[in-house]
Amino acid sequence: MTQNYLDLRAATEARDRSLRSKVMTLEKATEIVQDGDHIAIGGCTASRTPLAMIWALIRAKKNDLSISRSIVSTEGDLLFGSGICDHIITSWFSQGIVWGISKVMRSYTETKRAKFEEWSHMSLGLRYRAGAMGIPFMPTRAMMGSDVANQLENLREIECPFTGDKLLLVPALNPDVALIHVQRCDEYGNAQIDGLQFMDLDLAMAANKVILTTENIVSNDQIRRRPDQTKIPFLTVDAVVEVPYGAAPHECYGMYEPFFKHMDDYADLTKDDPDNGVAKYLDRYYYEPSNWPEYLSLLGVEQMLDATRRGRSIYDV
Amino acid sequence: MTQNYLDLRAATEARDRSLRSKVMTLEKATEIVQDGDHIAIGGCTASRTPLAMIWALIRAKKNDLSISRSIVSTEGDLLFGSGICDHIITSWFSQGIVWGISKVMRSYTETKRAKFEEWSHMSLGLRYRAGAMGIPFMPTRAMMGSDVANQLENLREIECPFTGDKLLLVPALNPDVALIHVQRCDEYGNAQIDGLQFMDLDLAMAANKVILTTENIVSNDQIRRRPDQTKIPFLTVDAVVEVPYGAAPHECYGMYEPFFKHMDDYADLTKDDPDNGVAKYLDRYYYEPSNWPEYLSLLGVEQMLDATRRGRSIYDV
Amino acid sequence: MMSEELPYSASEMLSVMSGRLLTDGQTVFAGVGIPLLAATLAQRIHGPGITILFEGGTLGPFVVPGELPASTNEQRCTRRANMLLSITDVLLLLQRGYVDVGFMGGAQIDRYGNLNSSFIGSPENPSVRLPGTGGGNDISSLTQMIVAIKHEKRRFVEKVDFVTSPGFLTGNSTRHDTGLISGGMYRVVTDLAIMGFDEMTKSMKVEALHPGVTAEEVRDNTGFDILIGKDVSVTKAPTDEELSVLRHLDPDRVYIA
Amino acid sequence: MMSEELPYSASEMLSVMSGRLLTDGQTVFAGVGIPLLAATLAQRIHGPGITILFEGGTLGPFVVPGELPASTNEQRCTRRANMLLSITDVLLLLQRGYVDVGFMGGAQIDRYGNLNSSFIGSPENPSVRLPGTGGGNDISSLTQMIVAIKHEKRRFVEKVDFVTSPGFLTGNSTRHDTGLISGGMYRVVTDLAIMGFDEMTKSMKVEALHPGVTAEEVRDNTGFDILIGKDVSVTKAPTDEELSVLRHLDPDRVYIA
Repeated sequence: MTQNYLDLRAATEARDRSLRSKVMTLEKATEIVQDGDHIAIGGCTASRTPLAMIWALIRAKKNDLSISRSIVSTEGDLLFGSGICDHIITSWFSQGIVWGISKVMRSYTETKRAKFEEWSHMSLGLRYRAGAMGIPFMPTRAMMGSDVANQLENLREIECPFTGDKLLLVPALNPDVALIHVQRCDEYGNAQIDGLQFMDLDLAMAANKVILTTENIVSNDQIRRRPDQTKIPFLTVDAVVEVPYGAAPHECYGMYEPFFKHMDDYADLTKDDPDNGVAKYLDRYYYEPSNWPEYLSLLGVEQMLDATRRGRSIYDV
Repeated sequence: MTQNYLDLRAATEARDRSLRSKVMTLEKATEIVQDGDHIAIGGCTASRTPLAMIWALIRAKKNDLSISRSIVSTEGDLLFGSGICDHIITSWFSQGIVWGISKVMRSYTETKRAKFEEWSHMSLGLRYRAGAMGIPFMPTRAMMGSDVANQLENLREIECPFTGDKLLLVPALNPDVALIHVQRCDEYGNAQIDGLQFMDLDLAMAANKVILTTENIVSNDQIRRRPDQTKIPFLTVDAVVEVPYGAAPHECYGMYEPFFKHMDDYADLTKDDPDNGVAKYLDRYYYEPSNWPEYLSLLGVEQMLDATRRGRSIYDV
Repeated sequence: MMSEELPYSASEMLSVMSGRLLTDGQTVFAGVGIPLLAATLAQRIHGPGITILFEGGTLGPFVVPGELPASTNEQRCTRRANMLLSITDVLLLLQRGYVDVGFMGGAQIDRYGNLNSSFIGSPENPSVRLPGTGGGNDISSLTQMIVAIKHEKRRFVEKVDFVTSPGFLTGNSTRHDTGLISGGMYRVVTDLAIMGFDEMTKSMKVEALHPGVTAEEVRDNTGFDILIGKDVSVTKAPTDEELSVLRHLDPDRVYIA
Repeated sequence: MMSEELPYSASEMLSVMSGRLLTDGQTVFAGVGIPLLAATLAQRIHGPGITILFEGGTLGPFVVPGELPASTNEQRCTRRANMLLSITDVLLLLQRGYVDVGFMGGAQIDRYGNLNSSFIGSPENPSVRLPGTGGGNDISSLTQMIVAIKHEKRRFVEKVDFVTSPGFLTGNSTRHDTGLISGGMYRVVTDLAIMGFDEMTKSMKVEALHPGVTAEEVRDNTGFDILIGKDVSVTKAPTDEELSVLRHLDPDRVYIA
């Protein structure tokens, strides 16, 4: 996974990084992802998960993807359950604390049909950051001595040449593609992200390609009025897809909170027979709808309104 | 300069990092700086230079300071000329391209009365960043092979244990005190910075102590309404001083541009006899005024209004 | 175990007892659930200057009673916060030394305070694959720790199946020798007692018993030979004020049930 | 040297000729002065998709005619920019490989394209202490370079007094061997000619002469034995359009005088 520096640069150089419109459909954007790619997913747990893009990738029946994300929630179940991915790199993997341990994750990993490769939260963040900075590793003082580190192959320990301190070096991670959902961006891919940023800025810079989904496409003029609010520069972006409620039933900061009832129902559905539960869920919500608005209709307008009311309340202070 | 990790932590632990008011006068804030300290200065060239704080430190007749800053402008002349500092670490040192080479810098360094220690711009930034991250060095692919690197003692080269690439390691820099000027912050030190950030965020995190000067103190309520706009957290801050026009005659983004006429006059004054020129300037603007408003009066209301009009124009787009 | 008639739940006991360990002015890295409740309780009762950090990237929030967040990574965590940072940057505050106490739970803990939240059984063929470390490994690698956990034999084991979050590893100086030169376990708080660690051997040691609990009871519910300090004290039962603040924070008893 | 009667200044010549070397869609790291003028000129004439970066932290600004910034670190640089970053982060774009061309000036350049902006004379006892590298060292370490500089013997020296910004060091593979595995000098543009570098030895070589300039003139104004390519071409004189765009950008002739 530690990419050769000159290969990384060559890949970047080969991209068209000029100021050009990158607006396309979800379906078209799936063509950017190749079978076998390593995909990094933006957001964290049930927040700003690029679910519309994941939905499209599952429908496009991609193969053999590996995935990394700071913390993985229900999208991990669906990636395993759909068969498009059998290897997830993350620090924590379950729907969320209130719903207990993911039965789907357990089922797939305990039967060894899929791999959950565990890194500490910060060390995964540092891997993206090293990738974003164009250096092959980042030193850290964490994770030493633990079985988390013992289980990983791609680590090195050194004695600091300045201080003599023992340090762990974690390797850079430059994903093939990063999927990031934002509140707004322009047609070129200049993105603003409100609220929690998670690891998304490093992700965008580290990745070889970036697909942005956005609640709303705004004018480049609006972006240029407050350039200090741009969090992801257009240079790094290869696709822009406008998808309202593109993180539903997860949360998008300031716009909607999680669709809690739907999340409860999902937990119930996958509790007793996780394999069949996730298959049923995929059929109903991923394969049967003919487009994203149909998917949203299945979530239901009532839940949309409720999640939106709660989402907007964060600014009522 | 590479601080022992446990000493660094002990110094941080010893500070009162609770949510408490840190508002004080410029004069009181000078007591935070000890003779012999290494001081990092925020902003860059003639932008957001914490000139009011530097003014107060020069008036307080500090001794034996060393200074680092991304790029040093007229404040470097004044630090040398006042005798409070004889060692400046930076990547570029002169008033600004349009005014040519600083005659004061030349005079002091060429006669070896003071040292200008030259690092590349990015490597100095990476030193602060390593300091901010609590790691003893940062690897980089720049500066190798140059005389800039050859002149520096505190560097190491390694072969990357992952890729075999040759890498340069630059040592962490944890300044004793950072001086940072911001557009607004609350009494606890939660700061918002508009426009160009320069290296200030890393500076605040790397330093052992932080003195903020601010155009305006705002309520903590206002800060908490948009926590994603806070750039420096109160935890890191030891003093908050409200000083309108605290960067004059330099610029403060969105509020005032440089006082160009004053900057031209300064260049003229120091052109032919830099030592006497800077001494005269210090007498007139630094030692004679009894307080900051008197200093501003000497700059003149007309120039203040002109600089302010130009400063505000950045948002007229 | 707690007798039935006590006027508070085990979770309330954990929250109160661990909250009391925090000092005013401290910066506390907290998980959701009991750690968050305990830190917020401490803020309201005796430590108004305590700052809470969440690994999702929140610095110094005000938690709204009745709107407790379900994870550290959602907007509810950010209400009236002083600052939002990236995940990596908020975790780096630990490495830079800005955090006084880390505060978490765990599935298993052993004699040397190592925590397991990854595997029950062998990592190769686990009987349960747990959700994993999250920020736990980073927090316990880089700062002083308080662990809140129910006191059960299956949780207090001789050796954890997997060291997710390092305590003192195999005791004595082994933590330091492995490169973890700062931080370490400070206290383990359960519904029965408060434990510390022997200064030399780093073996777990009872420091205080909760009202009505005997050393025997603690031994019976611990899967290893736990040290009992000579001057074991007895904690003060949760006060009405503490309980009422807790119940105000969590009116639906999501976490304190 | 330019003869007196030419309808453009040496600085205008440098700006036009170096601007022509940029290709549409490129990302260009530019200093203020001639580099900025050249890149902006290229945007207006043939490369609307060129993105300019300033080391102060600006990505993709629109420079306002008549309001040229005096440094890369002030608000004038940010007008209608797409994004503002920290200094360190904008420079890291070079290391990550997002920048196609770096564009700068310099006080001295030598046979292998090394630039000096630190010391005239020995670094121990310089006759002039220059302002230093700024971002120059980083840019030239990490990307392909265009240098715009006046063609004078005192500037084109056998060996620079101090390697501030590395070119090909001592030629052949020495740049690569020292660890600088990407980037390198691409072109040197002067008021007399356009130079490249020999593929093997990395010694400076004239690629094209400006209208009316002879190889002899270039040799006379160069302090080392400069290579003259066999197929040296002649550049096209600045067009009226190019000159009028330039003069519109810099109506006060701050940089083009």
